[in-house]
Amino acid sequence: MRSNDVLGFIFAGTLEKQIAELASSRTTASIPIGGKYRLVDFVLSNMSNSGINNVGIVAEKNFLSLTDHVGSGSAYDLSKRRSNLTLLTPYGGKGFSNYIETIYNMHGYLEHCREEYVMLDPGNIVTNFDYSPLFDFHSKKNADITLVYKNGVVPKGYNHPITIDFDENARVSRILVKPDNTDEVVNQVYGAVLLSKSLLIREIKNALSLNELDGKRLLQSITGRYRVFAYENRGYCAAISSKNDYFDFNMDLMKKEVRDELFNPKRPIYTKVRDDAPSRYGLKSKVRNSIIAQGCIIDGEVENCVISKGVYVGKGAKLSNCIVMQDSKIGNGTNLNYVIIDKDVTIKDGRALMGFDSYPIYIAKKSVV
Amino acid sequence: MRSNDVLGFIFAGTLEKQIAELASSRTTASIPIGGKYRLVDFVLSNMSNSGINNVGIVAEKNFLSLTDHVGSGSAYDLSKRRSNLTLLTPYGGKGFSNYIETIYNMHGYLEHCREEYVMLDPGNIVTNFDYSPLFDFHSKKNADITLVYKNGVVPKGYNHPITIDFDENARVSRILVKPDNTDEVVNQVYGAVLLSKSLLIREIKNALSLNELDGKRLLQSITGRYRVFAYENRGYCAAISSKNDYFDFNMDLMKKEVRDELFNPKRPIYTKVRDDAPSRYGLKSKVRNSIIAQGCIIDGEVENCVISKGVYVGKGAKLSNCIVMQDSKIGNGTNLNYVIIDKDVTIKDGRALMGFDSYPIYIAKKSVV
Amino acid sequence: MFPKQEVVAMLLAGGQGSRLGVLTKKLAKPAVPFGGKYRIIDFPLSNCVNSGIEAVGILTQYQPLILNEYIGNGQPWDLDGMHSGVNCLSPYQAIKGADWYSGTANAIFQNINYIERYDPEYVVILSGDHIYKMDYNKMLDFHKGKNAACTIAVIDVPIDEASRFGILNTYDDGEIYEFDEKPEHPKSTNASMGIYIFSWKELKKYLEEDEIKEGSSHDFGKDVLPAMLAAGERMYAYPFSGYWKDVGTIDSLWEANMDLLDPNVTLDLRDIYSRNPMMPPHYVANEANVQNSLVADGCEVYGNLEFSILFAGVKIGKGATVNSSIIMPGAVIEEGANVQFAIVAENTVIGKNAKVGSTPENVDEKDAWGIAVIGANTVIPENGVVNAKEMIDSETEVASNEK
Amino acid sequence: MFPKQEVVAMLLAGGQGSRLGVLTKKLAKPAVPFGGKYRIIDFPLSNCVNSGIEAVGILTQYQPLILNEYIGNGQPWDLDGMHSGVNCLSPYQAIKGADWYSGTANAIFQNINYIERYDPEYVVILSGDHIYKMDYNKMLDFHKGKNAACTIAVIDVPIDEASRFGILNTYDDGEIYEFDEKPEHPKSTNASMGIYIFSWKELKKYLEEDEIKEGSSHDFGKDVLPAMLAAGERMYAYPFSGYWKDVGTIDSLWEANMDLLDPNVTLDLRDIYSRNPMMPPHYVANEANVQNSLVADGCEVYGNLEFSILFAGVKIGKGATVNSSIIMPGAVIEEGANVQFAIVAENTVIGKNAKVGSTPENVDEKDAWGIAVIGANTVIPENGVVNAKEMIDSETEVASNEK
Repeated sequence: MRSNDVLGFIFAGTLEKQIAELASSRTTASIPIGGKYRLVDFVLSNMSNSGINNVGIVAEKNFLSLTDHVGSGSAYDLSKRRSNLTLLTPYGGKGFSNYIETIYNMHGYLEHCREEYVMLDPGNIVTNFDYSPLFDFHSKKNADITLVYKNGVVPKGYNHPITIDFDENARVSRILVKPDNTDEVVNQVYGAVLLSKSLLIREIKNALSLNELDGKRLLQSITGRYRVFAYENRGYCAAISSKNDYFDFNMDLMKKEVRDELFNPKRPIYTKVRDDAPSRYGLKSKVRNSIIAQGCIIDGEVENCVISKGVYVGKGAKLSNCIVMQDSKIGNGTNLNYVIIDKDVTIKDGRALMGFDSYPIYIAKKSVV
Repeated sequence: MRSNDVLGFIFAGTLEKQIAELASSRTTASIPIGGKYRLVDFVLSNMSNSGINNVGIVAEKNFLSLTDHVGSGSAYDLSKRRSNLTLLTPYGGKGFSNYIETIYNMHGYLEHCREEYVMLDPGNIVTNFDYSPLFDFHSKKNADITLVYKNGVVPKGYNHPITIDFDENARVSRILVKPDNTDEVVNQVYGAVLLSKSLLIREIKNALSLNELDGKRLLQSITGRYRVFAYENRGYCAAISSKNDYFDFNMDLMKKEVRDELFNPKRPIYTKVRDDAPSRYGLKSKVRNSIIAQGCIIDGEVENCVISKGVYVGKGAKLSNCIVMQDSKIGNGTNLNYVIIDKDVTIKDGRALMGFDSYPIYIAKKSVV
Repeated sequence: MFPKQEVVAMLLAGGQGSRLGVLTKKLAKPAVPFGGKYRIIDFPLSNCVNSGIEAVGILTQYQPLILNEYIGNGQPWDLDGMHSGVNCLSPYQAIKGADWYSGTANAIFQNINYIERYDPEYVVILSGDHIYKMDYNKMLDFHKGKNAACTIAVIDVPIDEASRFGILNTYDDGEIYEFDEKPEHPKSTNASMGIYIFSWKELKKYLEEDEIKEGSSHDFGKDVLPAMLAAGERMYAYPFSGYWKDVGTIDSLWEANMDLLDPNVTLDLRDIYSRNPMMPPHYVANEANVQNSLVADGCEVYGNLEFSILFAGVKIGKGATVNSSIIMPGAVIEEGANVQFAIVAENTVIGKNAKVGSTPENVDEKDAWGIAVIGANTVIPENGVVNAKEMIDSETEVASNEK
Repeated sequence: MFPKQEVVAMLLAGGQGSRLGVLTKKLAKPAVPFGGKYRIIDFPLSNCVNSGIEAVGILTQYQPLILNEYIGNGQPWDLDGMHSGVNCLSPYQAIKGADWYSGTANAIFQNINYIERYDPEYVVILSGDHIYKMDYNKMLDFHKGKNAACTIAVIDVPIDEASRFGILNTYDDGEIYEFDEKPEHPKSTNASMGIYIFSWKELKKYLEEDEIKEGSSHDFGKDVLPAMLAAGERMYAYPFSGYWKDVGTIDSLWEANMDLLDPNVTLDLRDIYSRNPMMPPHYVANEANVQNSLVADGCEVYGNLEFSILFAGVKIGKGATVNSSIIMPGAVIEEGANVQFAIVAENTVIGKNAKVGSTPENVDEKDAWGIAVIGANTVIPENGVVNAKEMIDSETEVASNEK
C-alpha cells in the first residue's frame, strides 16, 4: 500500500463535550497547545510526513478558528497540485458522538476521492507517529481493518473506552467496550483506524439501514466478519480528553525526552506561521523550567509554565504552573498559580489567581480579569 | 476606500431552482460555462483583479464541485499570506432565497474579518467588471449603500425582479419589486451591493428580530433611512437565470466584441488549471463558428458550438448549436442539434438528438445515450 | 534543513543552442516553445516528477531570465513542496574566485554543495534538448540491479544512421566496454541518449579528479565517462524504446513538432506538465478551415490551417493560409498571408499578403529548400517575402513582392 | 504577460562583504543572520512590501545559493502572487558574450530587460547591508513632488563622524549641488544612505552612456550620480530620521544586534518578515538564568545568558555562560563553556569549558580587544581558547587551556 493511496480523514470535534471550556469557541482540533500549536497540527503533520497527500477534516460547528488555522493546508505541504486539504462541514448538524451518520453524510466526498484506503483519526491526539510502518503492517497481515492502540491507563475523559484483545499474530480476537473507566493498564483504541474505503462505506450504509447508530457496537459486530488487526503506537501519545489531560500534557513538555520524541527534526510538527520576533527577556526576568514561544516579552518571574506566542508578562509578576495562550497580557505584580489562560486575556496589575494541581482554574478567551 | 478594505461575499446558490437541471449536482456558481470556466470564475477574477483580497463564498449544498474547483483560491491569487478565500457552509440548512438568515448565519465570519466594507455578489453573473471605480464612486458620493445595476431587459428566470429609480445625482429614490417580468428595458439590480459591514450586520439583526425575512422588502424599507446610490455596469453582463440564458450566453461568445470585452488581457479571467494538451483537429474535421477548449480531439463537423476541455468528437459526427461540457465523448456518425451535454456524457455512435432554438435538450452528467 | 533524497536530478540547460539560430537569440534552448503549449524542458522535468524524483537542479548560464521565470517555484511540476524542489543554478563567485561553467562536468562540479545537501545515493544527469517520455525509476532499478557505478540510457538506431551518434559497445549483459563517438564503422546500434545515472560517491570522486586534470575539457562524454571506463568501473547501457528525438536543429525541431500530428507517433502529452496560459478557449470562425493541426487556447482562426501547430493566442487572419508550420505564442498572421514550412517565433507579425517559406516542390534546387524561420518580435511588412530556408529577425531587412 | 508596475525595486546583493570575514565565506552578505531570526535582506525586502512595491529584483553574484533558496518564491514577504514577484538575478551569458557584474551600475545595466518588462516609471535602488525601516512610498511622493530625476535618502550624522560618509551638499529646498565622498572638512551632515529613487527614463539613459564610457568603474556613487549632476539633472536629498545602521563590519554587526536589547532603540521588528523555523517553542531549564536577551524558537537553555541573542535551535549547556554575544542557528555551547563578546556562526560547537572572547576589561591593550568570531560548522574542542578579536573557522587550529 502506498501512502498516496490513503485518504486522511480527521474528526475535528472529538470529545468536545468532555473539554467543554477549552472547546467552547472552537473545535477540539483547534485548541491551542504546547505554546505555538493547535491540536490538529500533530495529526496533520504526521499524515504529511508519512506521504498522505489528501486529507479531509470534518467539523460540525465553531470551525472558524479551524479554517483560519489550517487555511489551504500549505503549512503542512497539503496544498500542492496533487495534494489537498478539505474542510468538511455537514449541513445536517448531527453530533459527532454519532460517527456513523457523520461518515455517511460525507460518503459523497469519500467516493469522490481517488484513494483506495482511509485512515480515520480523532482530533485530540498529541503524538509524532509515522504511518508508513502501519501501512506496511496492514498489507503484510492482509488485514481488512487495522486498529491503532496505545498501551496504558485510559485518560479520564473517555466514557466507555474501547479496549482490545489480540493473539500472538496481532489479530484482534475481542473488542471490549469497558463499562467504566479504571486505573488498570489496558490496550486502548483511541480512534485511529485504517481500512479500505469501500469496506467503510459498505458497512456504514448497512448500519444506517439497520438503524444501528452506535459506532462502538458496529465495530464489535464486524470483528467476526473481517480480518481485524492491532498495531501499537509505541511512542509518546497523549489523548486530550479533559482539562486535566490538557494541563498534564503541557507540563509533560518540560521533560526533555517528551520534547525530543514529539519534536523529532526528521518529522517536524508544522503549524501556521506567524511573524513573531524572538522573545525578549527583560533585565529583571527570572524564568525556570518553562516553555516560551516567540513574540513574548518576559519582564517577570515564570516557573513551570507554557507561555504562547505574543504574551506579555509584566514586571514583578509571578507565574507558576500556568498555561498562557497567545497574545494574553499578564499585568505587573500579578500572582498566578495553576491557571489556564485562554487567548487575548488581560490580567490587570496586581491580581492574584490560584487553582491547584488537580483543578487548574480556566480563564476564558478575551476575558479581562 | 481601498480595495483591500472590502470583503467579497459571494452567494454560490443564486437562482439555483430556476436553473434546476444544470445546478442539480452542483451550485449555480460551479456550473461549467464558456468552454473552460465555471460561473464563479468571473466574479472571483473580477474581485482579485480589483485588489479585493479576502473573499467568502456561501454554499448551502452540493458544494463538492465548488470546493474542488476553487480549492485554496490560488488560481485567483487569493491564497497568499494576506489574501484568503473561504468556503462558508451554513449548518442550519436554510435556503438561499432567504438572504437574511444566510447572512445572519455568517455574522461570526463577517465580524471576524478585518475589512470594513462588504461587496455582496450573486453567483450567476458573467461580466468583466472593475470594482475600483465603484469603490471611488461610493466614497465620493458618501454613500451608505451602492447598488450596481444593469440597463436592459430582465432575464426570464428572475421572479419579481428589482428595479430602481434614481435622480440626476445617482441617488436612488425608489426601489421597485416588479410584480411580473416584462420585455421593457429597465434599470435592474442583480444583487451586487456595496455597503459597510456594520450597517449590514445591524440591519440583518434588526430584520431577524422583526421576523422580516424578505430581502427585497428589507432593501425597500431602508431606502428612506440611508444614502443609497446607483452605479451602472456598462459592460457586457449576462445573468444566468435559466437554461435558455445559459444557452444564449454561450452562443454570445461567437461574437468577437463579446469575447474581447470578457477576456480583456489586462483583467484576465482565471480558472483552475488542468494539464490539457492543445486540441487536435483530424484530417476530415470541419469546424465553423465555434469555441473549442484544449484537450479535445475533433474528427467530425462542428458548427455554432461551445466545446469544453477534453471532449472527443468522432468521425462523421455532426454537431450544430450544441454546448458540450468537459470530457464528454460524442461517437462517430452522430447528429446533434440544439443539445446541452453535461460532463462525462457518452453519446454512442450513430445517435441523433434534436432540440430547438427556444428549447435546447439537456443531457445530464455521466449519462450514456 | 533539507530532507534526504535518494536521487537528485541535475539538468544541463546552459548551452547556447546556436544551431537554433534566431530562436535562441534571447532564450536558452530548453526554454524554446514546443508542441503548442510546452517548452522543451517540460519533458525532462515532467519525466522527473512522474518518476518520483523530487529534487531537481537546473544548470543555467546562457540567457536564463525567461527559463528561470518559467521554472519559478516549480508549481506546475508539483516541485514546490517542503519535501521537493527545483532550483536554477547559475555560476557564481566564491572566495577563490569566479568561473563560468567550462563544461558539463564542471557545471556539476561547481554544484557539489547543492547536491550534497540532499545526501543522495544516486544522481541523474539529464539534458534539456530532447523530446521523450521515460520512467527514470525503471532505469534506476536497472542501475541498482547491476550494482553499477554509471548507467547510460541507449536507444536502438538504424545502422546506417549510427555514425551520427555516440555508440556504446557492450557485452551481452549490457556492460559497456567501449565508447565510440560518431564511429565511421559502427559496431553496434546502441546510441547514447545523454541520460546518465551515477552512484554519487563514485561520480563525486571522478568529478574532483577531472577538475584538476590538465587538458581536460571537463565534459561528461569526452572526459569523465572515458576516465571511469579506463579505471574499470562497472558501466552499463540501459536500453530504452519509445519516442526520442533530439531537437537541437531547426529541422529536427520542426520534425518533432510535426510528429505530434502523425497518428502513428505514440507520444502521449497528457502527463507532460507546463505553465498554462490565462486565455479563453480558441475560436474558429465561419470562414475558417482547420485540418490536421494542434490549436491552443486563445487562438482566433479566420483563415486556413493545415498540418500546423498554433501556440496560445495566435491569430490567423481571413484568407491567410498556414501550412506545415509552427506558430509560437502571440504571433499574428494577417489577412491573405501565406506561411508554409516555417517556424514563426513569439509575438511576431506576418503582414498582409506576405509570403513566408515555401513547399519543397516550389524550389528548384534541392539544397535551396529548408524551413523558413522568423525570430521573436519581428514584423514582416505587408507583401513581404521570406524565402524557404531563410532566417529572419527584427534586425534583418525583408524583401517585398509588391509591384 | 507582466503587469505594469509603477515602481520596480532593484536590490544590490552581489558584494562579497569581505569585512565580515569568516561569516561570509560561504554566504552572501545580505544572507547573514541578524536579530535572532532574520537575515539582513529581510529588512529592505520587508520595507519594499510594506511600501507597496510588488516587483523586486535581487542582483546576486557572490555565493548566492543560500540567498537564492532563502528568497525562494518570495512567499514570506507576500511576493509570490500573480501580480507580484521577487527574482534573483545572476550574471548570465548572451549572444555577445558573458560578463560578471563589474560594478553596481553595470549590474543594473545588465538587467535592463528585466526592468523594462514591468514598464515602470520609477526604479528604487537598494543595498543589502543596512538595518532600518523606511516607507519608500513617502520618499517616492517626495521624488514626484520635486519632479526629480534622482532622489537620494540621507540621514543626519554627527558632524565629527561625517567624514566617514558620502556627504550630500544641498540648497535649502534639498536640491543637491555637490557630492562629497568622505570629506576631510564636511560642509554638512547629510550622509547618503545608499537608497536611490530614479525616474526610469533618465536612469536608463545614464546607464547606457556610462556603459560605453572609457575608464568608468560602472558604479552608482562614483560614476552615474556625478554624471547626472554634471549634466544638470534635478537631484534631491530626502531626509530620513529613524534607526539606520550599516552592518558591513563585525563591530557594526555586533552593535546593531545589541541595539535590539536596548529599550531606547526604536526598531520594532513586528512587520519584518522572514522564513520561520519549524521548531517548537524554546525551553528554559530550572538551573538556567536568562536576562536581557532575545531567544528564538527551538532553543534549550540550561546555562546563563545575559545581553545576548540566540537564534533558532541553539543549545546552552549547564553551567555555560553566554554574555554580550550573538549565537547563530543550531550552534551548541557545551557545559561550562564561557562565551563573551563573540559572534558564533551557524551549527558551530563550543566544547566543554572552552573559552571564547573576553570582556574589554580583561584585555590589557585596548587595541588587542575586539569581538571574537567563530565561522559556521566549526568545532572548538573541549577546553579550547579563542581570544578576543580572533577570527576562527573550521580550518583554524585552536589553542587549549588544559593543563
